[in-house]
Amino acid sequence: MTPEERHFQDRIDAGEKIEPKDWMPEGYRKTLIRQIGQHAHSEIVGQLPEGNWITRAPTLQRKAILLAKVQDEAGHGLYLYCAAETLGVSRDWLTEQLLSGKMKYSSIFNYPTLTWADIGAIGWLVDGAAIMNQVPLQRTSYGPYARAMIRICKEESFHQRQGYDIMLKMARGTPEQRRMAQDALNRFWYPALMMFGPSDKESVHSAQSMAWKIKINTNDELRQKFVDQTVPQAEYLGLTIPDPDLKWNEERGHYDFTQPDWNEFYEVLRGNGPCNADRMEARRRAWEEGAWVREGLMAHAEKRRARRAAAAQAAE
Amino acid sequence: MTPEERHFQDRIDAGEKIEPKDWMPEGYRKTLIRQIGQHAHSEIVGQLPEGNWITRAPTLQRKAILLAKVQDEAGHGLYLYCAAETLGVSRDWLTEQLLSGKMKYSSIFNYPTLTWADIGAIGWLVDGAAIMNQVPLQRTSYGPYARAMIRICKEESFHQRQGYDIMLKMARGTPEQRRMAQDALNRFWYPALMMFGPSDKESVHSAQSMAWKIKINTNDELRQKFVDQTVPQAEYLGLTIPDPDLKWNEERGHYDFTQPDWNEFYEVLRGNGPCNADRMEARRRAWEEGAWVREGLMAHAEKRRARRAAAAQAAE
Amino acid sequence: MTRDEALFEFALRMGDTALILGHRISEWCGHAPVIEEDIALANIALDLIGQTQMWLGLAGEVEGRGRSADDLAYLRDAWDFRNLLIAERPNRDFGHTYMRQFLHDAYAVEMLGELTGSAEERVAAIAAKALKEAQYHLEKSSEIVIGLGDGTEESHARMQDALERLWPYTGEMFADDAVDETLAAESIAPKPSSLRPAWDARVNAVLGEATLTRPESGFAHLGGKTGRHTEHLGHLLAEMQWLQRAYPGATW
Amino acid sequence: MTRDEALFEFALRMGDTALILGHRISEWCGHAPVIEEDIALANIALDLIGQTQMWLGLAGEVEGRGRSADDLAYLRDAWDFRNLLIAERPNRDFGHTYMRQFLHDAYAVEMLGELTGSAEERVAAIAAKALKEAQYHLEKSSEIVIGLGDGTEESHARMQDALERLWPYTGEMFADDAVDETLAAESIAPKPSSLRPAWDARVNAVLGEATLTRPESGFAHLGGKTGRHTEHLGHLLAEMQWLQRAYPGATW
Repeated sequence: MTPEERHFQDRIDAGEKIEPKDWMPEGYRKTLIRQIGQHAHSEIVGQLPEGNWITRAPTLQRKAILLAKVQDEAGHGLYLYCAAETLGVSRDWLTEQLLSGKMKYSSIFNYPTLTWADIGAIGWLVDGAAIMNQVPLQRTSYGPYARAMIRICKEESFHQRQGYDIMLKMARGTPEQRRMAQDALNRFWYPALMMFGPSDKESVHSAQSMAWKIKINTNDELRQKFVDQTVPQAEYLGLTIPDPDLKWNEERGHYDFTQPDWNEFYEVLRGNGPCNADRMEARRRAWEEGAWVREGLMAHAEKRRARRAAAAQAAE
Repeated sequence: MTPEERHFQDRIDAGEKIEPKDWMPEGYRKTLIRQIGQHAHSEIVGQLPEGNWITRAPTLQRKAILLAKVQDEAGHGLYLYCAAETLGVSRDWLTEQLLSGKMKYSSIFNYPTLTWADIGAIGWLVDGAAIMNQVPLQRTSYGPYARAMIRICKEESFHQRQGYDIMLKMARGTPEQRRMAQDALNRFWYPALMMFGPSDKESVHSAQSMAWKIKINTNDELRQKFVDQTVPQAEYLGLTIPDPDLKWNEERGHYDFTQPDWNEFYEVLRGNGPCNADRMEARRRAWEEGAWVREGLMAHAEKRRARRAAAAQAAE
Repeated sequence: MTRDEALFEFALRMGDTALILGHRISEWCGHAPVIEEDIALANIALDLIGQTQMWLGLAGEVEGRGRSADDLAYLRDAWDFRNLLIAERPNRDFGHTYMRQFLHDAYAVEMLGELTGSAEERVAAIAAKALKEAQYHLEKSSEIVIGLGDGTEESHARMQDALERLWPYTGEMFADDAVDETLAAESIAPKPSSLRPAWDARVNAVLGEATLTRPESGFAHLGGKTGRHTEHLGHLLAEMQWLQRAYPGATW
Repeated sequence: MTRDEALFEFALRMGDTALILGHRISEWCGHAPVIEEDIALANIALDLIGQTQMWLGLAGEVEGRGRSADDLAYLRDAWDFRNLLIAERPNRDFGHTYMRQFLHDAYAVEMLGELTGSAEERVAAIAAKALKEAQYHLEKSSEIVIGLGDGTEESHARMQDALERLWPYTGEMFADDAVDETLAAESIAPKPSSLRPAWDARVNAVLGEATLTRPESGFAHLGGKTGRHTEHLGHLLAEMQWLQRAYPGATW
């Protein structure tokens, strides 16, 4: 470790925040760009599965709530791209990384939303898992990232409650609604568990990231916490978690549960999830078909700037 | 009249058919191209209002019948383009005339199909009016046109019966279905009357066309015939024709009825019907987005021809 | 026509226009050219859905047959919808969407502005809340129309095309009928025709800055306000009402 | 699983695939690149709707709960549909539509060919009728795939793209499950996996002539046959079932 690196690590160990203008190791910067970028992309791609039901939301109120939620997600994407930009990369560059497939987004968004209950399940399980991941990141060492997470976490917990509320309505509703709710839980349970990433034993970058306080808890810790929190919620809903081996372990003080199928996880990462191609195509099309808009607005801004400059000069 | 023209008119008067290789006056040829082209375009554009309900047809049987009908219309378009081609114009040229707005199609297709009953009303009233126009044209002086009309008329009367059958089901159905049926009649009645064209007093080309037997009856004759035929059908359905002044005239042996609003007719011709812009856009898009297909298939045919020629040469 | 019959129709016209336009805008969700626009469009849609709830709530109340705003939104067929035709026109491209929005917003601001002085308190209250939103929407949509109209050659051409395509759907906003006459006589709502001069002035100013040419045709498609729609509305409703139709009686 | 349970599922798989694919094809109506193709596509759709009536009719009969083919088509939600996922993929462009058709037809011809020898007479009878249609469809779709694959540079690129996009949806056609095992044991239907060699041979031959490159990936999206669909199916059904859902109990 160089003296600079030593000093850097000491600051982190002392709980200081690293700010954009501070010196930082190249690895720290790169890891953060990857992590924040991936998180930002997830918010953006994450609009799509829920957006799929905005035009079919069953009541005006539900439609409004869902619109507001998806709007929040776009907002989160924006905060996070801004946080990433403080590390010296542009939003356009990050977008290109996404669209070329070089940067990933959370694999959960490669699963389809097939019934209205999926909107509930996403709020309850997916936002629930996201919060579990994100709450500790409010204490992450990189200042802009930590501050973005604080704003995001506040909104996410609101989303989770709304999702749970949908599930509750469905679980207490007609037999068909109940069936939708159970079906949604069946399909989203394991993908939600995957959101914490593979077991720490498999995870290469974990140790360094934890030392840098970019990562605060291990994947397995968070996954366990999520299961422990979610099981009683499912019981309250009267829904069955699709894991016959799930049971309370008195000794550990935790639920024992079945690991997700990690082969499926790696398949989805490789692009073979149910919706990878559709999601990427939707984002690519939005980007390409929006090119003339971005160019038009930029050209106009440039004209205005030039006109103002000319007017200022004439006034002198 | 030149001797050639005299001879030509004599042949027509004698009931002979004019064939593609026969001499004909330029005006005859031009009028026929306009009339047949317009008729062909009407069949093609006419796919759109009915096509609008294929994906929402209420039963499998109705969907199949509607598909078959729209398919027949495309077929009629094809016969008619072929008939027009015998007059020395190409189908591509005719298509360009349509897409540039230089040639028209029947203004009835600029009205929207808003409920399933409209599919019935189109079969009953629009095909009904079309048949009224077309039956006499089976005796038109131009051979290829007369023969195309014979094939077309056979299918159209089938379509009309199917349309009437839909109306009957609706008129005998639930109150909502009955409302749909009456609403469809209200909206399609006057546009159907317009299909015969303005009163002969206004029609410039009529006299010459009748002498050439391109036109057999006057517009007013056919319109009257249509009204006389349709009123009892509406009565049988228990529907009310939206014309308070409609009544049987014992003396004339015909129904008296209110003329359609010819201002509306001319507005629609000028492009201001409810759907003109949408219809033309749909056809233009089909044509433009199909360009690569037509080019691809042509290129392949050319390659095949070249390969066969090369093979034949090698074999010699 | 009684006062309440007219008020019911009017509330449907306002509510349905907000609902259908809001639905169209919501179709953009996740597909906008930049994130800021995803946010802005969601925001407009959200406001419009909120306005829908108020107007259709009022309609149900005035009708007095126990229909809620949701019943009116989800359980009527196309012919009972009273939205302006411009609201149901398809989104096409981003510029077209914002041109439609601008032409509508310029009208909504005038209409809602007048309604804040309505003799019917419930109308005045809804208008007061909606007006602020409409003003913000108009600011935003004017900005985009100007930015793209006076942008590149391509963006200019697309905006001019959008303007020409949508123009015949603007006249309906100012066409008076018996509903309007009744409500004007009761000082509940202005005659739509009275809003035209202010709309013209605003539209001319923005189109001027956008370097766009105002179409000359005065032709207007009518029918939305009396239930004669375009073919597009049926498809939109099939999607929008799907769940309520497929699972009647369920609560969500 | 009883014989009849399996037969019910199988008839749904056949019928739903025909229904959904037929619906997709029918979306082209009036929008094809040349009139001959408007006619050809309507013809394919028509055949597929006819096959739907037979298969869903059989399903209703086997189920024995009084559901007609129309009930099954119009009153089930997405999760009860059993069509192959490839059938619900969107049309995109004309080439994509025909590539989807070709990949399906090459399978349908093999499947129906085997079914003509089914121990269940009703299955054999439906297959005999449908096979002739499928053979004609395959001839037609092969021709288009070859023509566009071996056409211009652009048409070639579009067809290769379509092939790659659709390829992961072909594996499902050959995935056996308990339904297939049960019916194979009863000589009612072949195991889907047994159809693969003939399909491979046909597809390779046509792709070869079309100068297209067969994708190497063996990855297969599954789920259609057990009711786990793509997001596209729900939108398709919202449109298809609209009238039946909005006016329950009416006859048309």
